[in-house]
Amino acid sequence: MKKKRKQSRLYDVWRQLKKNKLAVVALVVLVLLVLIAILGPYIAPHPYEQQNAKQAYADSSAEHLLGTDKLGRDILSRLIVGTRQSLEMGVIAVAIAAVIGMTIGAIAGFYGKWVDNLCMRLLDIYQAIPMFLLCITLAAILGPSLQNAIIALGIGTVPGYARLMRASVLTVREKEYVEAARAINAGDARIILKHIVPNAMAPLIVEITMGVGACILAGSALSFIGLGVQPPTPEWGAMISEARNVMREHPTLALYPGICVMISVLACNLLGDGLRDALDPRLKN
Amino acid sequence: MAALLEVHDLMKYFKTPGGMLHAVDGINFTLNEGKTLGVVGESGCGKSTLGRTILHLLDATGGQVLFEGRDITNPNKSELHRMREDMQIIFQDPFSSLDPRMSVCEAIMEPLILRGGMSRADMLAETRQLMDTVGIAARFENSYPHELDGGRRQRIGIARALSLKPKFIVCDEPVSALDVSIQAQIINLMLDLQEERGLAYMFVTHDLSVVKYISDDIMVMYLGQMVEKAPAEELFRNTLHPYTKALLSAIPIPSIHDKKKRILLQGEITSPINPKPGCRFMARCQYATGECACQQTLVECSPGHFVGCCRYEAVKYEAINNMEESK
Amino acid sequence: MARYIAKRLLMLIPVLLGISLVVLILINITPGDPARMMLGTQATEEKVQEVREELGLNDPLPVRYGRFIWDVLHGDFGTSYMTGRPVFDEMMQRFPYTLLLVSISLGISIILGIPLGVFAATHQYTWKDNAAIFISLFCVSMPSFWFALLLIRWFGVNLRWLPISGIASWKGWVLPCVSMALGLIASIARQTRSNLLEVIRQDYITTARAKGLSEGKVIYRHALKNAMIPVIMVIGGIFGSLLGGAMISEVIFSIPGLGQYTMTGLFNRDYPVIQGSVLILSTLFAIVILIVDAIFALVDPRIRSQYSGKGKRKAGKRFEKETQAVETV
Amino acid sequence: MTDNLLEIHNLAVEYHTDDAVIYAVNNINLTIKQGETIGLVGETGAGKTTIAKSALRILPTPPARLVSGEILYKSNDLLRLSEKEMRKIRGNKIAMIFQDPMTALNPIETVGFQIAETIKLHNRISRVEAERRACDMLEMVGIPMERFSDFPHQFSGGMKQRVVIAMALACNPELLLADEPTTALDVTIQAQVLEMMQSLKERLGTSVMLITHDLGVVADFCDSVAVVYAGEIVERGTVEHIFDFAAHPYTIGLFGSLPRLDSKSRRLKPIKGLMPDPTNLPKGCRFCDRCPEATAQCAEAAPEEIEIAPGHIVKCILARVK
Repeated sequence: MKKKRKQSRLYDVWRQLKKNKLAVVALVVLVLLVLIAILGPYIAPHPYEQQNAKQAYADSSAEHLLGTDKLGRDILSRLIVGTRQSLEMGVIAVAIAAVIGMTIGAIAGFYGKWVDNLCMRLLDIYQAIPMFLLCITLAAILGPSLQNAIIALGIGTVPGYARLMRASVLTVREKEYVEAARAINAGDARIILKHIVPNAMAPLIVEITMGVGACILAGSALSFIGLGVQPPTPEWGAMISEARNVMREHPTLALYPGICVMISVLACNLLGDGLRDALDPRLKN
Repeated sequence: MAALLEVHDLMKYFKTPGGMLHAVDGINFTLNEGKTLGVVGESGCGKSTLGRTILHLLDATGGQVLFEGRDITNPNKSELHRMREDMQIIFQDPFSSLDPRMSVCEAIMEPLILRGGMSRADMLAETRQLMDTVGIAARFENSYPHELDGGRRQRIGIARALSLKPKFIVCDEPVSALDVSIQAQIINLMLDLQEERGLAYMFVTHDLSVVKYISDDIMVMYLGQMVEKAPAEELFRNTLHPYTKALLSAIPIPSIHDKKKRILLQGEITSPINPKPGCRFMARCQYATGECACQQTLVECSPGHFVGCCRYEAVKYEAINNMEESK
Repeated sequence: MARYIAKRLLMLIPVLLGISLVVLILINITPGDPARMMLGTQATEEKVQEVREELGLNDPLPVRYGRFIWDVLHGDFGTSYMTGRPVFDEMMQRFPYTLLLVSISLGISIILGIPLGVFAATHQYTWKDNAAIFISLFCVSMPSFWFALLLIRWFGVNLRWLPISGIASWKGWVLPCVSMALGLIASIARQTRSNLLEVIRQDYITTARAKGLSEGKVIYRHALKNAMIPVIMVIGGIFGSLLGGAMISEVIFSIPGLGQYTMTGLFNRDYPVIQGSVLILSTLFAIVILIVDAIFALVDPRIRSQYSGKGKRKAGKRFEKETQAVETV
Repeated sequence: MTDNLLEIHNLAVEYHTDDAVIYAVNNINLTIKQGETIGLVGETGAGKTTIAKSALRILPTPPARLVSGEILYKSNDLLRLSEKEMRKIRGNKIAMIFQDPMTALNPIETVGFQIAETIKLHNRISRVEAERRACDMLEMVGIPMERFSDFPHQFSGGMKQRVVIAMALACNPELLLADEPTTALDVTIQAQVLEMMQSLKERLGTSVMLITHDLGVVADFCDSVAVVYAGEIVERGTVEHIFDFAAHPYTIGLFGSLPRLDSKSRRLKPIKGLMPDPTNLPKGCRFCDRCPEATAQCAEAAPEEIEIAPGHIVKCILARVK
């Protein structure tokens, strides 16, 4: 018998995940992105707001690797600094949505009956408005800013997590080990927190990983239409928006931030896919 | 000797869109310390619901459960806690009755933690002791359920049930999911434990040969009702209810010598939703007559042998006649 | 079936009432005075108050809500603060464009997405499957507005094949539809693939093989139909995300549809426009979901018998359809 | 020409997963005579289903891999047939019934269609004719033909298994592979289904390979028995050989483990230990760790097959020719 690890399941998931090369690459990319987001201002070659009228729309050079924009600001620096805004939108919005959604879903799923009915009818109303329309409407009504965009995205995506959590809890709730816990006098709180939630988490983890990507994507769209991050703060979506008017002359200006969005979203999706396979109990045997 | 457990007219109904589902409908029995009651029936007859209702994992719709003379039908929280220490359950499916995220040690220790009042070291010692009792080697202490086979998982389930030192255990098909050779190991373990600790079992199963093996009394259920109850030997020797007869004859015997004639039942089990008064087996019974449509009462035809058939005497003769005719 | 649809339509009423209440409350709690916005910063306070009174903005919330509902029931969604035109007329005029844009995009996504998914699933364990998965992930991860800009630059500016905006001819529809469909093709393909792989593992597929059916028949006759059931459910959600996507697409490509109208309303805080369009887009969404559910019931006999009331329902086993989240914008 | 319908020689099947190789079936030999019913008995994971699925060539590859062996159906090696030729055998000459009737039927097609599909596939007849014959099949398994257009979810478990049987027998196959056909059913329903299979078998003259773990079913239903343990057939012979003169310690242990209605003792005699890990089988006899009579010799080399009586073959060095 091998030496036992305490976190055997976590290790199992990691072992499964390691087999998926793409997922590992995605994980590395995401870690790098987080590092860039944290260290952004320190590693950017130029201050992101430094203007230089003489060098507007400069081509790439040793000094400005990716060129400059209409105010002569260094594109690479703005991309690096902008990483934080984009990731914040993804991560914080999903955190808000997941916490609210999972709480609602867990309560609805566990208690059932009228609690469940009430939650589900409210979610029906919630979901009757197409998600992105809801996000845009919220962002527009709250007023354009990074913070409001995050709130709008967070609130707009709650129902998905709530429903998934509820479905997952409903499945787990029927398992005999929950009844077994009740038979040894475990209280509701213990059953939910110790037995149901951890076992219901697998699909949620996948959903959250992919949700971060989806929120980065939606966040960049909000910024693109002017409802997210406001100038002069750099953000990928906003940079595409700025570059839109000069697409004809300087297409690369729009190209780079778009690629950044794509890479981060792709990394989230790849990792999500990898996790789905790694967490799938059917592949266990 | 005072009865350990008395169940009077216990009922459990479920509301369904189609009407009331009578899962358990007026069950009576008593069980003494150290004895085993086997509960047999086909899927959907309410045998699992019965066990869960007695343990108050489900709220009873009606009736009364007495444990050591105390009424525990509708316990308050502290009564419930005390009662669960005396009454435990072993589940059918060792694959789903253990939390996949708990190691063997954690799973067995959980009841002790919940009861409280023990130091961690004591609990650990107790857990190891239990593992030894049920025959799980100490090296599996930190294994997770998915790393173990069905037999070992069921041993963990037994250890969990034993940890609070109960007097009565509901065994809900504990060996149905296991292979024959493992099944025999678990049955022997359970018999050993019963002898050592004076446990009373309610052994729920669909397998009549297992139940004969382990039980003192056997109760046969059909659509939520008890159709026959007798001491194990008596039930097999002097089978009275037509359903029990059919059930017994349907079991394939692993022997090529005593080939018996099967009683083939017509049709399939009907739905226990809004049942009509009268015998619920009537539709499939070859002996049914008009009087079967009336409410059936249990008759004690010999000491300890109850049968829920108004025509059991007549059936006895008809069966003998049939046999002679076929000869 | 008809009873089921009627019931669903009835259930729509509280949902739409809820939506309009939510929108009204949202508008109410946000800062900014529409009267002030209409009149500009130079207007006097009296003038603003006068307009507020005229618009009924000073009434308490329940009164305004009641009035709004009453008016809507009479086909009156109010008049735009900005243009002074009735919102309902304007919306009806713009509605066909949005419907067309969204339907064509949805059509393209389904027609290309499903075969792509089948292709990937039937070539599991080969490079073809891996390539198909990777490309579709790539497409799902692409911001569609950005892709639209790239399309404009390439086909509109460089090659001059297609117009960069407007819908003067059919050519004008190509770029908006393609840009909106790309991510969804990928999304549908992924969904199809994973469902098909799931179904292929089922026992009844082994049964079909054991009958002697050819692999093609097994896949197309038995597996695909079953695999499509969850995909149909997703299509409702995809329609919703297309409605959201249309808002941006219509702005980029200057299509005079509902999305563009909504966006203008949002930026100008033109409350009747916002209320009207959110309500009408949600209604459209709800109707599509209803149609999808009806198709779902038609395809799956298990659901059908549940609705027709003949089938017995088992206790404790509830059928729960979960609208799945779709990861696109 | 022999009267052997199916002969399996030295069949070995492995499953290759990312982590390990599972040795599911290891060099088994088996013969099924015309009209015979053979029971394949063994515990979960012993490789019974794999044997049946190899004969139909419907194992999922990958992960399964046919390593060696031949499966002769009327002297033709099925493993060498082209996929197209094989398709003519499946469902037509050799049919299979699966364990779980709940999942073995396509949930969105009518049962009638599913039966008629097989008939249409293997016979050059019109759709109407195929449907008529499907109706006959339904009646034959005791389901009124009015239920032709019903969907699987409208049937109970026992009825579904009847439908599955009707589907398998639709083309009057010569060999029926029945994989635990009654395990998922209640005893009284099991009795009905077994009785029906028995009479159909006699009427149609079909040979049957019945996979089961229930020795009671075998005693009722089979002419001969093969006991499977850890991917090997450890003992085979007629039911009399196996039930009255069991020679392999595993077979003997299996009988000792059974709770019997006719026994008086208060304790069962289980086999100690567990089945060996199929990724890591012992070098010698597969059963030697659990065998009460194992000797040092058993652990060293795998035992050969010994014919201790005509047709009674045991894979154990302790077995003596009688």
